[in-house]
Amino acid sequence: MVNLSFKIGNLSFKNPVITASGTCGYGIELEDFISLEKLGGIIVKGMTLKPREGNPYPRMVETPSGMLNSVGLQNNGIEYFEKHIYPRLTGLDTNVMINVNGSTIEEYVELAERISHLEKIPAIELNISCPNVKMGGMAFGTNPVTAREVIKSVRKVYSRILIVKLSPNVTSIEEFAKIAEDEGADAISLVNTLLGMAIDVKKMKPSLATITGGLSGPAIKPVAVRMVWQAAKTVKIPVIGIGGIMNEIDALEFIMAGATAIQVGTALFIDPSVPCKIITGIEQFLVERGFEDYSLLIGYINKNF
Amino acid sequence: MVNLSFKIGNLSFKNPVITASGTCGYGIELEDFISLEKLGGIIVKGMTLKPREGNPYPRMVETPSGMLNSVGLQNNGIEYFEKHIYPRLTGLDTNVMINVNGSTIEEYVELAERISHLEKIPAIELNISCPNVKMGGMAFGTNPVTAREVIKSVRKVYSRILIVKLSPNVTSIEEFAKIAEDEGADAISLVNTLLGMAIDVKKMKPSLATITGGLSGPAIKPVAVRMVWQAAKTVKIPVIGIGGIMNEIDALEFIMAGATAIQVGTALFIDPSVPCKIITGIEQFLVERGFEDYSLLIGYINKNF
Amino acid sequence: MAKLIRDFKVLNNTKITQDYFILELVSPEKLQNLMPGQFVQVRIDGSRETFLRRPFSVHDLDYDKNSIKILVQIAGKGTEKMSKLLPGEILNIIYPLGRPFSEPNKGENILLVGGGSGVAPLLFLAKHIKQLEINPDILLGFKSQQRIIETEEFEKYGRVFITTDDGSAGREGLVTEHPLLLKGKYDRIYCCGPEAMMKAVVSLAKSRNIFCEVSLEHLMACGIGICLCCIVKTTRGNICTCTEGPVINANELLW
Amino acid sequence: MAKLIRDFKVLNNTKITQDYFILELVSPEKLQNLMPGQFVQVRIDGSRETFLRRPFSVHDLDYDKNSIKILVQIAGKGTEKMSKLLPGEILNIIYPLGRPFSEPNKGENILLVGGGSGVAPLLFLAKHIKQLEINPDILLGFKSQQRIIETEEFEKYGRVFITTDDGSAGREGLVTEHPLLLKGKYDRIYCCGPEAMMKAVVSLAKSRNIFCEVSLEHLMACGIGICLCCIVKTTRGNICTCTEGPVINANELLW
Ligand SMILES: Cc1cc2nc3c(=O)[nH]c(=O)nc-3n(C[C@H](O)[C@H](O)[C@H](O)COP(=O)(O)OP(=O)(O)OC[C@H]3O[C@@H](n4cnc5c(N)ncnc54)[C@H](O)[C@@H]3O)c2cc1C
Ligand SMILES: Cc1cc2nc3c(=O)[nH]c(=O)nc-3n(C[C@H](O)[C@H](O)[C@H](O)COP(=O)(O)OP(=O)(O)OC[C@H]3O[C@@H](n4cnc5c(N)ncnc54)[C@H](O)[C@@H]3O)c2cc1C
Ligand SMILES: Cc1cc2nc3c(=O)[nH]c(=O)nc-3n(C[C@H](O)[C@H](O)[C@H](O)COP(=O)(O)O)c2cc1C
Ligand SMILES: Cc1cc2nc3c(=O)[nH]c(=O)nc-3n(C[C@H](O)[C@H](O)[C@H](O)COP(=O)(O)O)c2cc1C
Ligand code: FES
Ligand code: FES
Repeated sequence: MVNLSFKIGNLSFKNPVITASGTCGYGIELEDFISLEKLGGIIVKGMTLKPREGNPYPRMVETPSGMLNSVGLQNNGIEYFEKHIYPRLTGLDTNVMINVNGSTIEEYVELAERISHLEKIPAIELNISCPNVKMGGMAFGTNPVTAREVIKSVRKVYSRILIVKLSPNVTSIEEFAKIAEDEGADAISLVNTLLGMAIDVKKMKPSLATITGGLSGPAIKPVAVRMVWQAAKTVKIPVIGIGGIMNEIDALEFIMAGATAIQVGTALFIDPSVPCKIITGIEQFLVERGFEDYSLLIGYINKNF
Repeated sequence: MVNLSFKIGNLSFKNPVITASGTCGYGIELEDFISLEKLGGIIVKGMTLKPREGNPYPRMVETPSGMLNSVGLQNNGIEYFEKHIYPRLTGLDTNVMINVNGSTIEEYVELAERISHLEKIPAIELNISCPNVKMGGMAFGTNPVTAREVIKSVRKVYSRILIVKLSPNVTSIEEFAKIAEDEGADAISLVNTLLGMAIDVKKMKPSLATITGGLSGPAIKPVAVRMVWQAAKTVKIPVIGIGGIMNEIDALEFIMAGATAIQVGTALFIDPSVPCKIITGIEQFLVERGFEDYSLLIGYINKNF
Repeated sequence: MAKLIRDFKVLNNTKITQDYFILELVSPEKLQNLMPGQFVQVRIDGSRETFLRRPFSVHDLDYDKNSIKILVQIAGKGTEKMSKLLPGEILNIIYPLGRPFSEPNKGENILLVGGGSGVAPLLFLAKHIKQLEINPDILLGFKSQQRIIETEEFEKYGRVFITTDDGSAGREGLVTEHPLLLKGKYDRIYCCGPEAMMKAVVSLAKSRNIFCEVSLEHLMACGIGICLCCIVKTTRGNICTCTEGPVINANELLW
Repeated sequence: MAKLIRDFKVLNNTKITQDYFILELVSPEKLQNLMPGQFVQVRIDGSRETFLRRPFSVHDLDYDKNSIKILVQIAGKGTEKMSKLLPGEILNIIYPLGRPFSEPNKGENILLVGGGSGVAPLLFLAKHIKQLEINPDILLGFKSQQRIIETEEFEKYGRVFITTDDGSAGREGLVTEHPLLLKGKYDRIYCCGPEAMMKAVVSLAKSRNIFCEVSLEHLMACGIGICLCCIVKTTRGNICTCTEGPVINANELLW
């Protein structure tokens, strides 16, 4: 058997396939399609301290090989999660992680602190890259000063595994990767969505109520792979690759570029069972090519060219 | 009849459809498919002072709804153009423009100066956004200081129509749009390609000889439309929209977002006759909707929302 | 009911007008139980224009043949492609999805109101209601005589009333101007159609204090409650129309 | 010759092995003149995986029927889709593209060397040479007997010699180990096949001072000289294989 397990800090993952925040609900919604325990991990939908209504409808539009969304972090807040969702997830033999959001540094910190008391949540993903909120999110993650500040502040109160999710809407992804590493992140994940927009030409108006939204899906994969490659060459902490992964070939592309793990997002909308197919597919590739450990493929193109 | 003509500075264009640099050769290559005189303009392939061999093969790979290229400004230099190509283009009743490149500011300036002596070239497009050259190109266009310097220097020696082509690989497109306007550009064009990369998983190596390349095609359209919208709200000079335009609906999307004109790039590879279809399509749309002038649609969504 | 992803096979593809066709699709196994108002998410493979799945209401079904029917209006790239499907071809489907129309009680007076592709879920509903030994009244609005679809089918299950915008068939005008809606004595109204029509029906029903449910056709990315794109603002806050709808009680809507 | 964009109609689609099929395509008008070595750019519509056109050599043609044949190896998504084309379906094509093989002189001894999908342009070439009253020798390499294609067709135009990697048919080994290539007296060698094979043939031909042309299958985005993606390094610098190739003289290559 080939080895698919890996670690971030002291946290073990059974395989490198994780479902991406905002695209897998609380995980529970996928249970009809896959056994969640097969996954390397689940990152539940973007959470905030207080419940958020999110942005007005329409919130999505299909684009060539992708989609734009402007959900805007609709969620019921941490309290609802603690009461209604957390109890249903604690028994799961996989890493359930929370995507942490705030409009101010204080909110980020308060939420991270509160999550640190949830025993069965071994890691958080600090989202400083949501393009769909007016305050916080991408505004933090595209400015080196505020990015550093929010990571530093959260790191102070959160001692478990801290993953920082980076925005692709920056001139230099290396700069932000380095900041995350410097401030003590255990891993970085990238990319969040690219800021995009679409107009319904027939109706002569913007397709989204918020005009702009976040672009995801295969369309962004070449940009995401490039950024993962750049980031992985810059930092020593693990990089989690995200962006347009539809199958095991896409997943392996990120891994060969330098990703230690990958997240599946938009693909879940088309085939909610796809994470398991990806795990099997990676396994098969390793067997066919005679690799005993998938980690031999991490950054393969750097080692060999 | 509806009006499709417009002006940049004192330069008239018969319609807003222009072929993009690097995707239409010297224009001549398209003559089997379209009558060049029907076009609003042609921007011939990226030119440098001296001939350039460009990057090694392989230079392109298909990606979801797009492609990566790493041509790297292969061209025969200005002298070859003056001798062999220019004479064939001077009779054309359309705007033939040159995409100007350099590895140093001096090279940009020298080339622009030289082109200013070519009477039948009414405009240049200053390319500070090529992602496929080690020196110059995107390195200039993603740094506000060098961007300003190169535009300022070229503006000094070039008094005809100066279009500055911006890179999408920046945190704030508004910043660079403003710099171009401040330094006296007559128009800006955007976007050039997004920096991307792909790996041939079966061969376990990068798909491009240069590893990274420029992403073009419909995949980037949502990002390009967003940037055009942002730029058009920031500057008063005309904005030329580029990125994934395949048909008149796409073209109108850019125009409604704020573009005064548009360029067709990768679409030419699939259908070299497409610019004429786009012109007719825009015309038809105007007639159907009862607009007498396409300029009524420029930035339509801003005026009406 | 567990949601399934299954390769259905096209049994037949029947063109009914220029814009409409009906696909009959056979499940590879025993068909899951489906209720009127529920929908399926169809995967249209292989195009950059049809990246996401497309939702369609169940128009009819046959547990003996293990088949469902969907009535499809050609609205764009995806439905255009679907219109060309040939018998024997495969269509990947996620089902059953969404909350169905609520069950009427025996002896109630029922009115179904539909327009355009909104008639799709109503046929299955009418059939279901008929099985409860209720003969519903069915009010269907169309643009013109040429646009009329499926009325013969509906006649099997209840009294059918037609309006056309131009008066070329049935009563001239909108369904919302029909006396049935304005004065008819009903315990329940079920409605599906263009949003403007549903809004008018909801406001009439509310003012006349009649129980009313509408089936919304909001843009969906996933159809299974994981993307939060398909929301509608209600008295309970934003709810997902794919999991808590598409059928929504009129009183909950903030229209 | 002006390049055209035309909707060709599939006349037939013939499977020849698991991996290969031949499409016969009819022009909507009088077929333009085409020469051996030239190619067409095929548009495979509607998929995000097949965004660009795909180049294929002309395998055969019939000016009376106004049809061309292309021999296609299933190599990926695009060719997979093409393999499913049915008679009557439309395939949009740009043609004629590229520079053909140079004309041999009367009385010359000619050797054609091909392997895999590289045999495609050679059939048209063999037919053409035969019309010049030359009987070419044709040396074709395959993996195994099961992989052999089109040899009966080739026999119409010259003497056919086969090699297979495993010796299951013809001579065991590579074409480049065949005595014909090592010792045969030829004025010209024309070659198309996998790059490794062409490199070996070129080096043999050069060392034996025989005129040699190869047809390259470089990745192409446009096929008409506007993207500069398909280059090969030559003694004349980088040249586009789509306009100055695909047929290149061995002496120009820097292999
Ligand atoms: C729960 C539900 C049930 C539906 N039932 C039916 C039905 O029984 N019969 C029927 O003909 N139609 C039904 N629709 C609408 C149908 O899903 C759309 O017409 C279809 O998705 C359009 O796809 P397209 O690719 O042809 O159009 P596109 O080219 O994608 O777009 C054309 C138009 O269709 C709209 N549209 C696109 N995608 C969706 C989507 N996912 N949901 C809603 N509208 C969309 C667009 O806004 C646009 O105006 C239903 C929609 C929902 C949400
Ligand atoms: C001038 C020329 C003539 C050709 N003639 C023939 C022929 O007669 N018969 C035949 O079977 N094949 C021929 N080919 C190769 C053929 O174009 C490719 O096999 C085809 O494009 C693969 O498309 P796909 O979508 O199936 O593969 P993809 O899924 O796109 O890729 C599969 C493999 O094919 C290669 N490939 C993809 N696109 C191209 C391309 N545009 N050009 C070359 N290779 C590509 C890829 O590198 C990859 O290794 C020719 C190529 C050229 C350049
Ligand atoms: C509908 C939707 C909602 C999302 N919500 C979140 C979120 O709450 N937090 C977050 O960090 N990323 C969010 N994302 C971004 C994804 O997690 C992922 O980074 C992005 O979609 C790129 O991956 P993909 O192309 O595989 O979808 C969302 C994406 C989509 C499409
Ligand atoms: C093969 C290729 C070569 C290009 N060469 C140049 C160039 O020389 N100069 C330039 O400014 N842009 C160049 N571009 C960028 C295009 O002009 C255009 O900005 C970009 O491709 C986005 O538009 P599109 O999606 O319509 O292709 C090139 C693009 C491609 C695909
Ligand atoms: S469509 Fe995704 S939550 Fe409803
Ligand atoms: S394929 Fe574009 S120049 Fe040859």
